[in-house]
Amino acid sequence: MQSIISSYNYWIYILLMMIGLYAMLAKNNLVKKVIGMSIFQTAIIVFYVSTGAKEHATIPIIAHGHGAVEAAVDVAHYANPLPHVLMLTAIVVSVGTLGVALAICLGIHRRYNSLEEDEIQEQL
Amino acid sequence: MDIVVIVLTVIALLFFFATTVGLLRFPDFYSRMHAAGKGDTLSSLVILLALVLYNFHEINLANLLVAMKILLIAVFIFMASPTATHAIIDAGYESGIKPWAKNPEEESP
Amino acid sequence: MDSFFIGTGVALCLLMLLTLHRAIHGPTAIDRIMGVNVIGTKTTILLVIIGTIYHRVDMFIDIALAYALLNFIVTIAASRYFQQHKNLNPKGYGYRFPAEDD
Amino acid sequence: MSFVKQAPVLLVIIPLLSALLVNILGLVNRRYCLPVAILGILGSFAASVVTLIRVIENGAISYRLGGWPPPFGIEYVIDHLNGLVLVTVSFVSLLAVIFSKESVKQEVPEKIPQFYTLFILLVTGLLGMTVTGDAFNLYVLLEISALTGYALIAMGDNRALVASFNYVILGTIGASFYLLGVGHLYIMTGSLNMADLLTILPGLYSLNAVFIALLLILVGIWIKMAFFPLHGWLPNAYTYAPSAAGCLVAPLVTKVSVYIMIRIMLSVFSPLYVYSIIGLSETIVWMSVIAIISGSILALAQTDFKKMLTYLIVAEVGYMVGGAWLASAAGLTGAILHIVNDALMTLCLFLFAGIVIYKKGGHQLQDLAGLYKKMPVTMAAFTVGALSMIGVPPTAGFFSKWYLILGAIDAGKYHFMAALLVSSLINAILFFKVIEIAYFEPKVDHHGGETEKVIIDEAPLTMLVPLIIVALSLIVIGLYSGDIITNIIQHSVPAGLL
Amino acid sequence: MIWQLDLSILTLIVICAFATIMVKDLLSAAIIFGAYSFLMCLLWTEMGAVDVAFTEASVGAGVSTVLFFAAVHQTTRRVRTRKSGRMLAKVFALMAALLTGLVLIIAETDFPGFASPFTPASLHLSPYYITQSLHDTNVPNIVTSVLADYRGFDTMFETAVIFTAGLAVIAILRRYKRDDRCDLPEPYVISEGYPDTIIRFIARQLAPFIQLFALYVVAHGHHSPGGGFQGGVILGASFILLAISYDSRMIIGIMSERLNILLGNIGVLIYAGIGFLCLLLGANFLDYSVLSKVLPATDKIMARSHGMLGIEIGVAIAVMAIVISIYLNIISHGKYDKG
Repeated sequence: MQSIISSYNYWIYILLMMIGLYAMLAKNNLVKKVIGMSIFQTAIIVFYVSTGAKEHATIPIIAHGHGAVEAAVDVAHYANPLPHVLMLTAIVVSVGTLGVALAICLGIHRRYNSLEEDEIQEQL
Repeated sequence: MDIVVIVLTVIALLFFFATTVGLLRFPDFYSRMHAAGKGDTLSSLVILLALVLYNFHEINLANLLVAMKILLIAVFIFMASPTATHAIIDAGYESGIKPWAKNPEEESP
Repeated sequence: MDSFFIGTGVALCLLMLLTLHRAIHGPTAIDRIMGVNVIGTKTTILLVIIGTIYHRVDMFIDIALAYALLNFIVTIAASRYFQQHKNLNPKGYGYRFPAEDD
Repeated sequence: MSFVKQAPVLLVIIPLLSALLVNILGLVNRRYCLPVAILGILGSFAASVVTLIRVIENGAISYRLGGWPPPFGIEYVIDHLNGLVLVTVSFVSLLAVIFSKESVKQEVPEKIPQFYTLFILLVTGLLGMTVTGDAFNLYVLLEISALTGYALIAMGDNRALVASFNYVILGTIGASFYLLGVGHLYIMTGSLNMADLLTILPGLYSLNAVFIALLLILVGIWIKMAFFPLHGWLPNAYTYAPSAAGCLVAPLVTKVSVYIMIRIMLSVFSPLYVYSIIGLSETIVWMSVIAIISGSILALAQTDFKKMLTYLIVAEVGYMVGGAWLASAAGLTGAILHIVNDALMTLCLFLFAGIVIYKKGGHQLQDLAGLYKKMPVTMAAFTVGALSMIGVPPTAGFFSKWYLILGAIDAGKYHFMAALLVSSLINAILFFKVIEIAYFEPKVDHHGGETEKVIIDEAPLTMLVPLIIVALSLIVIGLYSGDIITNIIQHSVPAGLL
Repeated sequence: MIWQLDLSILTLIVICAFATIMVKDLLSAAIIFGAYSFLMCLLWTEMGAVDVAFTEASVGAGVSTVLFFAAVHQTTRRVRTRKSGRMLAKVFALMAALLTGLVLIIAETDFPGFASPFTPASLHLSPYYITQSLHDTNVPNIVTSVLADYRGFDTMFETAVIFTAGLAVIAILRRYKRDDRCDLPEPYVISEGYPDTIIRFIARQLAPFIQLFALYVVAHGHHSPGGGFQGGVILGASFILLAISYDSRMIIGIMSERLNILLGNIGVLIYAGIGFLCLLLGANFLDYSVLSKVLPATDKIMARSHGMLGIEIGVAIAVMAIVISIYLNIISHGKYDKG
């Protein structure tokens, strides 16, 4: 039981990743592919954030930090902040990619009046 | 104080449960929306009240601020949730969903 | 008291699962919007509850506040779609029905 | 502030600032865009030359961003290897931006400020990827260069959008695999700094997770560099891109990805690990053999000149990946030298294709007919590029191929040598076909009787001068390649190799 | 982290992901994707990653879902179903997905225990950040201090990524008047009951609150979750709310295209400019401590804190402008007029 719980996050991220990858490669509809891309990227974020989780630790904001500098900060008491920082960047990147991908979808729909990959291929 | 919090939370959970049952079991879109819009807003308010009470266990400035912010959430939910409900109902009406009637020919899926 | 709130959180998650049924199965897209709106409200509540479990509500409250405000935008945007398009076709677009040709 | 001391960061910051400036000035008047763009890239070129000279004199430089010590902050590391790549990247982009003046006016007349901003941001991304010593910082810059690449390609003609969409999907898979690989390294070691990883990882070499991290990173980068089975996005994307964008994207993006692969192999994992412990060498060399042969054959099958060039890029990527995985010093030297040479050769050919598109409006092989008489200088430069691609002695292409073949013999991988020779042969057939069309085939004229009077009709000077410079530099690098190897590349090849 | 919630939320997430991929209607897929992002936000809150959760909250609810709606609005909801065809692609995709999954599961067996405080990830770099951040920068929110200072260079390029994305959308979609090739006929009739007073009134009342809250998020990012990016997205979302409930023209009246581009530039320029200022003052790029030479009454530590605030403001401005710009471009199909 303990081992299942302890690996659960990693299994779920692998599952999400497979779903996303499948959607990106197999789906015929371009917007579906973009959705798959977003799921794929969130899967990676789940992975990173899971590496930063710590049992019995609180959020990485030092308590009562206003004003005076605390003498000692207990490391085990705070979650690992570095993956959070990295994933903030990754979320921003994924939003940027999403915007560009949707814009390209719109451009394609404007030219070919379709979002289905095979219909577009026929028109090429 | 804890007992009050527990009682309020349980009441809220019951309301949430009722909302969900309504959402699942009601026959058509409008009645489902009715359950969702009313039940959700009310139970949110009750549970937020419980959380305000729980967090206000000792009176100081920080706790007051937290309590005020939770109440602010309540205010926003009170403003936004009915408007959202209205928008959804309006959208449904505009797009031509027929209300449910006992007459089976007019029954919506 | 913490375990009580954890229990409350899990109960809310179960209710979300039930609501998700409505959000996934529709039958119309508007039912889905409704389901997601309800999930959004529950998310706001859960955020505050998680904050309470962590004993750091002051840090979580901003997220909940942002959610209460932004959930509204999603719902308005989605319902706006129908006001402009009016091509809701409950039979053709359901999850369980094969899509009909336009 | 001294320019020399701050040059490592300035070579990234100057283009970034000039990109913003281009965009602001573009709101005022479009004529300001190009000069500012040229100035920005010129500044970055100067900074990279200064940095390279400093590296040659004093050895590797480390620059601490924000003043934080390396494993905690982000660090820039410039050694001989990336110093060379930096100069190449900024040189190629300088020529490409000068070339773009007329072609942008013709192809994307309405979006000049956006085009130049994206153009310089792409250069920023590529330079940043090259200079960084931090695995995650590399990802961010990879995404900058990818996003700008998507947009620049999508600005091309009708089919460019579809090609660009495929590029978005595959590029995102590639970047995400890279990120996932870095994540695996992070969970095993807790560090993101390359030098730090190099010291921590040896204790973990026996674990599967480390091997899979390497595998994920490699697959991610292979998608980005269009290594053969993963090359699907490249030909269409590069063919239908606007020619000014193609001149930047085609020579640089794949080469910088190859550089990243070598950097990951040598500076994150050690040569000991990648060449001996995991035993992937043989497989990857075979894969690159397949890449070289199939890239060349596919190029032979094309009737579209630009598409033919894109398949040649696929084959050239095979050269470099194979050379890097030969596990011999000569092979690695050849691969690194080929990064430089191939960037210049591809630039030369794409500049030529750009001129043809500008003059003729198409990029089929038939459009080249009769060009020798009309554009003698252009065709002379093209011939130099073609000879270099084939690997004829005085040009640069010969020397890198020579080292690759030496490396193949050293490592006993004769199939790789055979692939190189076959590919050279196919290149020769290919380019003589092109030259034949351009030189001998008389221009078919429907009006008849006017073919005798051939007027020399060269491209505008802004297009011609970069082409001539590239062609000359191909010869110059060919002549001085011995110096480049002894002074620069020798230092970046690890000592333990054969 | 709270494992009971962890399990239940993860299960919900997987259901949502499956449903998003399976559902045969793009609008419904976008809606369920909205729910997916809500749940993601909850998951991250529960794991203690409040800043990530805040970003996901603002991005998921404010931007990405709305962008999906806008894109579907401009194209079509239709997903054609065909029984035959693409079998090869499907088999190939399934193989690729399964292979990736298998490889990752093999790697997973070597991972150190989940949520253990003794993993290399928790022992190598993070103790330094946790113990020294307050001391070095006087910022209690460790994520903010790592984001904006220790790894501030990443964040600068993160802003540049958003800026690039905005420009890319303009470059791809924007159509100027004379470039109206193959313009499709407007297939949909705008409804008569369109001006909805209730929604407009509430939106008008809420928008200033949202903007005020966004400014608070930017300014208070040092002490609580939040910061430039989240604040910028929320600011942008408030404009999007107005654009949805009124009309895009109103927003274009306030934030014209030129102003948008200019603001996006200025935001990134503030960030890079502060870094460059450090360079001019003789320190390394983005080394804020040297700003104490120019800022009155600050020591080196407070200078870092103020430097971070400065760049957060830059990020907020850039992100706000770019979010609005992307939305307006997508909703008006590049024509930048109605929608």
